[in-house]
Amino acid sequence: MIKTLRETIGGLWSLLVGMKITAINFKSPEITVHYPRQVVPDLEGFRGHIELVPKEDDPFKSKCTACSNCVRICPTSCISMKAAKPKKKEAPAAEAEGSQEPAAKKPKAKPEPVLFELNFNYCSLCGLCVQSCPTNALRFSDDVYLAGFTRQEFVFDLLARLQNQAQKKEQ
Amino acid sequence: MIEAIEAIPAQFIVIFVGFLAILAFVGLNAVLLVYLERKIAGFIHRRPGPYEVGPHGILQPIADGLKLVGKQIFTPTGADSYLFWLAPMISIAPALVCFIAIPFGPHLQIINTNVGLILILAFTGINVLALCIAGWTSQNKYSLLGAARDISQSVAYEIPLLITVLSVVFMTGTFNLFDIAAGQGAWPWQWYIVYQPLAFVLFFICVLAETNRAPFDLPEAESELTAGFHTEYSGMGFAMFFLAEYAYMVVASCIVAILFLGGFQGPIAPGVWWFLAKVYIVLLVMIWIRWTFPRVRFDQLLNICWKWLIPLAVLNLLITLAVIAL
Amino acid sequence: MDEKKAKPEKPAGVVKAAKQEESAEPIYTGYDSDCFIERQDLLNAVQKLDQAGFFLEDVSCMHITEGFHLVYHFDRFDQPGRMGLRVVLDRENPEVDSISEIYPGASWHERECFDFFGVRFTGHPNLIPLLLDPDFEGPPPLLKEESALKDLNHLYPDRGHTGISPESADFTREINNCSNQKSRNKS
Amino acid sequence: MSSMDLRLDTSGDYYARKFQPTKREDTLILNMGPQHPSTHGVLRILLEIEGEYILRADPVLGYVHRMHEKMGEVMSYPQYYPNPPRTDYLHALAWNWAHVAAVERLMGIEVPERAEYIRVITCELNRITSHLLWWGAYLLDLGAFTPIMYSFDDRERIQDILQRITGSRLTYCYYRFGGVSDDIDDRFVEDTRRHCAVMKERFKMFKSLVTDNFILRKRVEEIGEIPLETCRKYGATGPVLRGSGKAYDVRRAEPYSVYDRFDFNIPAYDTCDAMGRYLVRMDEMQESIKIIEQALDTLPEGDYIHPKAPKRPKPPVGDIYFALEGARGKIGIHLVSDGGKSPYRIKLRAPGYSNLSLFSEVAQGTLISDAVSILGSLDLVIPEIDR
Repeated sequence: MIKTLRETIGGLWSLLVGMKITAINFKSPEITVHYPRQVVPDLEGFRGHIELVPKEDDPFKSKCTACSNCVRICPTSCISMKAAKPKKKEAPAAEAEGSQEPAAKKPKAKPEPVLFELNFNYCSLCGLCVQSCPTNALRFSDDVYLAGFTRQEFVFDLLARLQNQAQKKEQ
Repeated sequence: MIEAIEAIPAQFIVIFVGFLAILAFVGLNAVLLVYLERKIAGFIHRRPGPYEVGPHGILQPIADGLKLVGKQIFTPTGADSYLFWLAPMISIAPALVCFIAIPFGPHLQIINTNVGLILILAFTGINVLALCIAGWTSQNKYSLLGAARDISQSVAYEIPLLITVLSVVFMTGTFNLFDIAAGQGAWPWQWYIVYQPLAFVLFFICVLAETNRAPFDLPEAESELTAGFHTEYSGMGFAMFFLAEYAYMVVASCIVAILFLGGFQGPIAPGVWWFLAKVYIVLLVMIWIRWTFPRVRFDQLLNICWKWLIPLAVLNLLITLAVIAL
Repeated sequence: MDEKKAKPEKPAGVVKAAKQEESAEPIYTGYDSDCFIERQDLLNAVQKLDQAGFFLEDVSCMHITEGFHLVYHFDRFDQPGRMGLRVVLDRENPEVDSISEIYPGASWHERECFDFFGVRFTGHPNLIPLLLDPDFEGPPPLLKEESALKDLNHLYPDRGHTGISPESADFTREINNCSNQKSRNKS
Repeated sequence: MSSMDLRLDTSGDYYARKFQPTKREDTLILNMGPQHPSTHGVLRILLEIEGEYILRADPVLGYVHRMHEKMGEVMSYPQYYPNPPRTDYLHALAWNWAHVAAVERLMGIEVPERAEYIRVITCELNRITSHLLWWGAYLLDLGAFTPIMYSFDDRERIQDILQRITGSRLTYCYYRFGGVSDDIDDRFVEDTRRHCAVMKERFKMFKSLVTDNFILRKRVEEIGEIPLETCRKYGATGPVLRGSGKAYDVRRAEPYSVYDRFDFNIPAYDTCDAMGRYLVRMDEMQESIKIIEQALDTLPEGDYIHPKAPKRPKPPVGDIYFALEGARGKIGIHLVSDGGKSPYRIKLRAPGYSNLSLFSEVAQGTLISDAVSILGSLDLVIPEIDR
């Protein structure tokens, strides 16, 4: 009987302790961020969708050599790429017989992508493409506030994105 | 025309005007309480709570109300639609009647009746019926369980509620709410909470249970019964249950304020402000409790009532009687 | 972390007399002991393991040329040691006794195998789809195409695939061996 | 009411028809889920109830089944990286680790010491986030709304720490064959240390707000008793087993990685009830902090990934069973390689699968409220169970 009574009184006391804690928290400052007016300050390490890294000397060209390692490793096949050799001024004629003629004649034109699309709808952000890239031509963007109304908006043309970024930089 | 109005007893006009005032009061209170509840919850959780609609989210309850009004009214297949839609009305109507007998201030009471306390206790009891009908006609098993829980809960907690009320009534010798409030002094040590601390605690617990507030919110226990008796209600049906819940909370807090906290009594400021302040303090404590504790289990709830509250209430009553007799 | 390229560690033979090699260079396979048993011996063997205080980790099934290969993984709370019971089922009639009488927890694992491979467990109290939609039509999803199938000799080379009897001393030795835990000292 | 026959759900689906009421006249079939606030996702439980007492319970699974095992068979080993973490999104790193470690052991890839330490630290941080979420969600089941907000506060801070390194907040894909994908830096070490100190204070607050709370104790003590023998018969592991009094932890029983170098306890309570499981998890978070602090103290220098780790691994023929301790229990990966570039068969052992399977036995004769409490105390992650 006494034990039950003591237990009950201890129990009631624990309730008061709980109310004290919520009261303390009531007085404490907020820990949330009022999103549209404030944003989270530290986004280091955030992995957005991938984007192409420009060359050091030419911000309009990507480092990509179109080896398609990323396309092959991607678990969800969300990268699509078309490669082509760049057309140099004297190249077009040489191109046709390029296979017979050894590369010693002139420095071989490095292939580069003419189309580099990311279907972000299927991307699982594993980062395998970035890691498998031999030339470090891919990186994660820090585009946190990404939103759209249709699926089509999440198919990114990364080459166009690169051009946009370069243009912005120049301005 | 004027004669026609004069022919109506003055009492009736008072009641009519009072009733309109009650409607406004209940509506305003609900708006304010919803806002307070969410804001307090927010602060306890260390977040801002409603913030976007109006300055500091003050218009949020109105936006919510508009949303509820605009929602589609939906009756489940196979439900008895008359009873189904009657239930929310049965729920809210008695709550409004209760306000008639409450003395908000020394001169602010619609009818000063000798049986005010009994009237309120009787009318609040009708709410059980509404929830029962709602659960029964919803054609939903969760609603049914919620209604079953509500009936046993309300029936059980009426008993200690009445007994604790009785101990105050024996002290004052009246069921008249105005007299009970007037019988107490202006200062806290003259209130009945000092003479009847146990009765106050018991009454407060019973009030939590009767108004289905956490930690006794079993009829609508979200994690167990989805939403209990009002699972199937949409739009205004839900809004009326919601309104009724808050109206009952206000009624209950009024009773607590009158019986134990001196009602409209208080120094300096006019009585009505004291009354409202006391009512809101009680309401705030109820909200505070809700955001602190887990829910009790159903059998524990009944055990608390039958094994603790009723014996203690009876004990309290006997002591009160003994003291009065001496 | 000094395990070498995992060659199939166990020497050929009905019983892998595992000890000789492991002391030299332990290779991690996760199994402290595993043996093939005949289909009809399963209940008997599981009974033995139950008495020895094992619990069932899971039942893993795979589609092979011979039919189906079921691996029951058992482990112990007190003395660690994983025991694998391997059963090979026919292709045409993949049927095996349900062990859910002994281990009620096996009931779901068996239902899963039934879902994914169509293996039937006789004596199972409730052999209905668990993870798949009951309306799912078509062959069980984890069946492989004929060209992709491998046989036991390919998957488990250098060891015998005939079952040992749970009554035999070999089986008892397997149970005892598996708490030696030599094979996972260096995991 | 006469129009509705509550007992015979002839119009129900396949599982409801299989779960017909017993001969008794006064019982009710209740479908709890797949959309129910307390089932944490899309778990459905068929209940036969008498009043509020449960006579029979039968979980129905498969609502988020994604066939991860089949995906494993058609993808190459590295392509399967993102899949296992998505089965158990709360303790993703453990699944990530299980897959990576199974392949490493099969191929004999060496993992640098530093990588092992990083794995231990991040995995334990992830375990804390998992337990914190469970704690909040369990109290939500019991009707207390506030604790989940406090637990999310801490959880988000840990996720901030992990995000800087791993790049994601929930479905991490961080471990690689032979190491981890990125090295940790001083700031990570500093942040982790600071947060560990904060967490220790927070646990005191959690204890007095919730663990000592009278109402909570009444809701979890002597509820859902799972005897040790039942655990064994159903293969329950993790906190469920430790709450039944057996201090069995894969980190001790089959030490993997560098866990044998750290000093930590395996909490176990032999009350067998929901309170035991609750306390085990609360203690485990503190033990995890102990491990993290030790690992940070002794963090070695070196590579974070083995320089010769294969980019496109082709393990030799063989099969391997690798188990490790997840937040919910023993995670097992049975990997069978036929020498090709993708596994011949990969079987994922989800701890929640075995833990949930004992529910129908334990729930018999309890109240609905208790069933909710038991379900919460098992700490279910439905995508892990359904895989």
